Amino acid sequence: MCTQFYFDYAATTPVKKEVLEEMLPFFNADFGNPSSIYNIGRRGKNAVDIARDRIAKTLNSKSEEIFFTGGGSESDNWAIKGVAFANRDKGNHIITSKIEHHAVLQTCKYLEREGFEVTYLSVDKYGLVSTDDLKNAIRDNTILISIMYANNEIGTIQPIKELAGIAKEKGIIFHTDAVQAYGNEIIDVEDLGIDLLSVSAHKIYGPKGVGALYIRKGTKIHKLIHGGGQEKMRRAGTENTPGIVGFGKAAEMAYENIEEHIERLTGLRDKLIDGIITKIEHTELNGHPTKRLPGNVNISFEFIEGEALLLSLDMEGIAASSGSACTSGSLNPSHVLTATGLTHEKAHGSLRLTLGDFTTEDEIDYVIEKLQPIVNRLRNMSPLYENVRGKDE
Amino acid sequence: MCTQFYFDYAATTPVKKEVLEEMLPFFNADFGNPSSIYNIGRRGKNAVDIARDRIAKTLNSKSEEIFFTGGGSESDNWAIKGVAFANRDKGNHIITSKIEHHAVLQTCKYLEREGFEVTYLSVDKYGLVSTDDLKNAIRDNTILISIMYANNEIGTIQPIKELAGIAKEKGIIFHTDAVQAYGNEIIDVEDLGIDLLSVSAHKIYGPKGVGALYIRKGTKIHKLIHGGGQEKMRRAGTENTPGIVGFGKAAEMAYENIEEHIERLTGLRDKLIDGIITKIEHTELNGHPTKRLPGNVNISFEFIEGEALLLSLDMEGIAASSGSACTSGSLNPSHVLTATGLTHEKAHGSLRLTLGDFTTEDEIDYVIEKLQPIVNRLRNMSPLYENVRGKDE
Amino acid sequence: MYNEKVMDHFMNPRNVGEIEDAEAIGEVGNPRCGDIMRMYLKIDNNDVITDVKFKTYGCGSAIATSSMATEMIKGKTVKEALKLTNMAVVEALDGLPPAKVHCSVLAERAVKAAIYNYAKARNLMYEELEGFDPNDGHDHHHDHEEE
Amino acid sequence: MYNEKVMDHFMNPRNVGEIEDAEAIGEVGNPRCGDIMRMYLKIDNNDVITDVKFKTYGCGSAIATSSMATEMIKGKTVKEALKLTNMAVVEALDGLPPAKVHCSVLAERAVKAAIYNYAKARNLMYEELEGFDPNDGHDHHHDHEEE
Ligand SMILES: Cc1ncc(COP(=O)(O)O)c(C=O)c1O
Ligand SMILES: Cc1ncc(COP(=O)(O)O)c(C=O)c1O
Repeated sequence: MCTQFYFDYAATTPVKKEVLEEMLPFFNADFGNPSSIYNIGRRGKNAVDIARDRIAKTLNSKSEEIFFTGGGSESDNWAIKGVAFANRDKGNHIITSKIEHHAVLQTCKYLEREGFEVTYLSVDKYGLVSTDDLKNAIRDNTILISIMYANNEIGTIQPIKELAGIAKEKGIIFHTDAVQAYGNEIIDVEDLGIDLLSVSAHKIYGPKGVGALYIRKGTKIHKLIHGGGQEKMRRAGTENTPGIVGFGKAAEMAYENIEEHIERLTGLRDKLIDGIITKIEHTELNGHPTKRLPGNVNISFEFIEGEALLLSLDMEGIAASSGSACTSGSLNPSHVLTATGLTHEKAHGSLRLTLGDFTTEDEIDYVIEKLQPIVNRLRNMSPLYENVRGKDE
Repeated sequence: MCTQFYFDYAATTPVKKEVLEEMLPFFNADFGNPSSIYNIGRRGKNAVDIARDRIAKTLNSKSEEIFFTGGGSESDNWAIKGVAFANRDKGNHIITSKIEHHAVLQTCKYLEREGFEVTYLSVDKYGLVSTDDLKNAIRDNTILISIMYANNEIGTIQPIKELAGIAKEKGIIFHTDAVQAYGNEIIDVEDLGIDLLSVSAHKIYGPKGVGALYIRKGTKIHKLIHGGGQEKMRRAGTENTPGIVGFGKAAEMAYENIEEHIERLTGLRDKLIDGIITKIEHTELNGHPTKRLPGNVNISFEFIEGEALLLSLDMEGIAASSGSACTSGSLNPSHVLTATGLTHEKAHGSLRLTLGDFTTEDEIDYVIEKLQPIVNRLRNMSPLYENVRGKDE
Repeated sequence: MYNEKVMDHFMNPRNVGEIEDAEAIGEVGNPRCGDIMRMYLKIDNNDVITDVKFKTYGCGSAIATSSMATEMIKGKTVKEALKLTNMAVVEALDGLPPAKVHCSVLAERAVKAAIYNYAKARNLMYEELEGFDPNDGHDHHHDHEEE
Repeated sequence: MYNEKVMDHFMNPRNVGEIEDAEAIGEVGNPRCGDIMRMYLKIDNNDVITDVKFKTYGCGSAIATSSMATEMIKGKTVKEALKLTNMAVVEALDGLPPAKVHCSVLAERAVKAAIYNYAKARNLMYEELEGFDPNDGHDHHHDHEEE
């Protein structure tokens, strides 16, 4: 069956019509290399400049502080390795959280193998980092703090301004992975006082394989990709003109009526959460009830396993995701869910439904309607459930 | 004026119609995240697998040895930094050549700052690396040899099989930057015996911002981009499905009738070289006359400067490139041209015209016709030329 | 991801349920790991498995392999059932994705665990059960990161 | 890259050529660096520049600034001509790309070099030429890589 009900906007989004339209000329009409001086190349360069301006505007940064990359993971790797290696003379200690995206966590693990020390801050049951914990973790040799803006699994939004303020006070470089927050939150790098911020186009109805890193002027950072003089000599590689143009357009569209977007999604989200929690017993919301991305629903269904749930939903044309080990290709369930104190069992039974610009009320109703029999069917097969039913009776 | 006569295929190429057509569905119909388990994501995954197979076939490698990246520069950075850092216990010496692309050279310079030692092999007047020089440069602590397959400026093709053979004999990892050779040469990684090879889609009528690194099974290499489990856990980041699909299609098309492609371009190339050299005096071919990329023409025009030449050509709708300092944004002219022994003056006056699949005989005639008056005009303004004319008379 | 046969066994699993008066019951797995399988066998006096039922908490391939395994041992003797390997189950399902093959071990172990309990209660010995420990975790497939 | 005015001065440079009986000739630049400019001035008894010609080997902005500079000093006194700055030339051209501004220094220096030679031959002194050395390389704009 074809996916007709897409509930995985946090994984990726379709490229919007308007975005693709702006991209198309740059594949074969205005395909010139933006670094060249002739006409067809200059058109590419102008388009890249416009995209940079558009993105700068959404973040309230200067255009010269926006650098295009090959995606959110590259941005995270660049920010963290770049700062770590460039500031080794000042110290070798990095602070991050336990619930970061793998692009941050695996980079930190790599740096540990390379002689850096990393503190992974715990989070509370809602997935929130505590400002006191951060203060206590800071040492004389701390060179970088990297805390994600909003979590991709449970949607929890961190108190970034407070966290960045603590870093600033101590003169420590502050990075935030805003891949999920971008396009779903109002972000002002000046107001927040952050030094580096990662974003990715394909989460906001732009193309895959394009991202950006905001680098505050004066931030000491090495390059990740050395070579030609592109991106003011800081990120080599022939510019992905269509991709960058698409990213710029998507960013502009995302922030054109961001308040409306947030309000609409929040309404749908809460309807979906309420619908599931009230209709299906032995369920629990993961993440924070209000400090939460407008499109994120994450619920644990006891006694069943997430991959089986996803497969069953797929048969009904519903695309979703889970923190179960079986979908991550690893042995353990989601590190995010377990960091919030969830048992492995409940983490295995988690379902993430993420909403976006094409989600309708009808789709919400459809999911709630379909979920109930699916959950029942799986629970009736589950040896864990029968014990509970026994007790319930 | 619009670019009507494109002679800069080595800088980048337009995306072919057939390539774009295969890409389009993956922007918004089959946009699902290839790492997800539901239907719409699986379609993306299948498409990525097919692209990988297609590229593997063109290189005679195994599919599992092909890893997609964000472009040629990322592939080069990954190969060189990845091998360097992963093999530090064995040694810290790297050998490359003086005429590599900046993606290789700047990476090597970075590694020098990080404590590695790098030997930059000289080339002869044709731009060829000597096998004896390579043999003599090898030390006990040499861990990597990186020599480009074909040069992007002068088109010289290296004796890669011999060079790789020397590396193999000594058990040293061999990388080649084949960004320019790919699609213009028959490349067989098994026959050549190389360990790593970089390619980029936008040089072969595929999209910008996509590349690949061939990694022979068993090669010890660190990751460049850490994070999620994509690309068999070796290159993180949500897969750029449309880009990868386009790359696969472009690669397949490039190798469908590679012999014909080479023959046709070689004919046009030699016609253009002869036309210029015989019609315009005080000109000289740069690079090797026969061990040369089929589409590469690089000629020095004495007494004039390359950027002025490019601007004048642009006014006639001709897009080309130059090794002049004024087009590189740096103080010095092309490091490649000076490495072949060219004076700075002749390097400043170089013009690169690169041919591709849409180049016609008529375009060749047009360029030759337009070049003569342009060169005359600039020479007549040049204080260097008048001395020569004096002598000539 | 899964082929049609696997999906069929996942969506329409055979022999789901319990057998109140089962001669043999075995349970393997661990909720921490995300899978538990309980197997019920009816065994007649000729050592023939006349009925099988299962309950599984687990992913799609755990459920599908449970279902297939029950079909494969129904009507077989206990000794024959003990010869069931996870690879045979995978083959009968026309294959599983490589990362999922480890889930099929659960079914093999559930059958063995049930017969183990049956044998223990009756003081029987099966050489196929030598070295089998129903409390061992099943072989997990470790994806460790190369660096 | 360049604006229309610059392109006009590049494609149709004013005052290209030589003046056989020029009172002042100056040459600056270096073929190694990719630019040389030679400036010829006809100067009358009232110190007025009555004619100017130039020859330039260099990039588009070198040629355009040469052309503009000759127009700007024609009809001026020598003292006025010495006040010509590269930024004034750039302004008169409605601007140059930032990376190209350094090329405009060549024109300013060529004018100064011509007048320097003129003054030397006639034993004249211009305070504007104090510290000027026609053999200094022009200020190159260094793009150094940050790491
Ligand atoms: C030889 C060579 N290597 C590497 C690159 C870099 O490739 P990309 O622009 O895709 O990063 C290029 C082209 O720019 C090249 O010609
Ligand atoms: C929070 C977060 N960070 C980083 C990434 C990586 O972005 P990309 O897939 O564009 O590399 C993602 C999404 O995959 C994400 O959700």
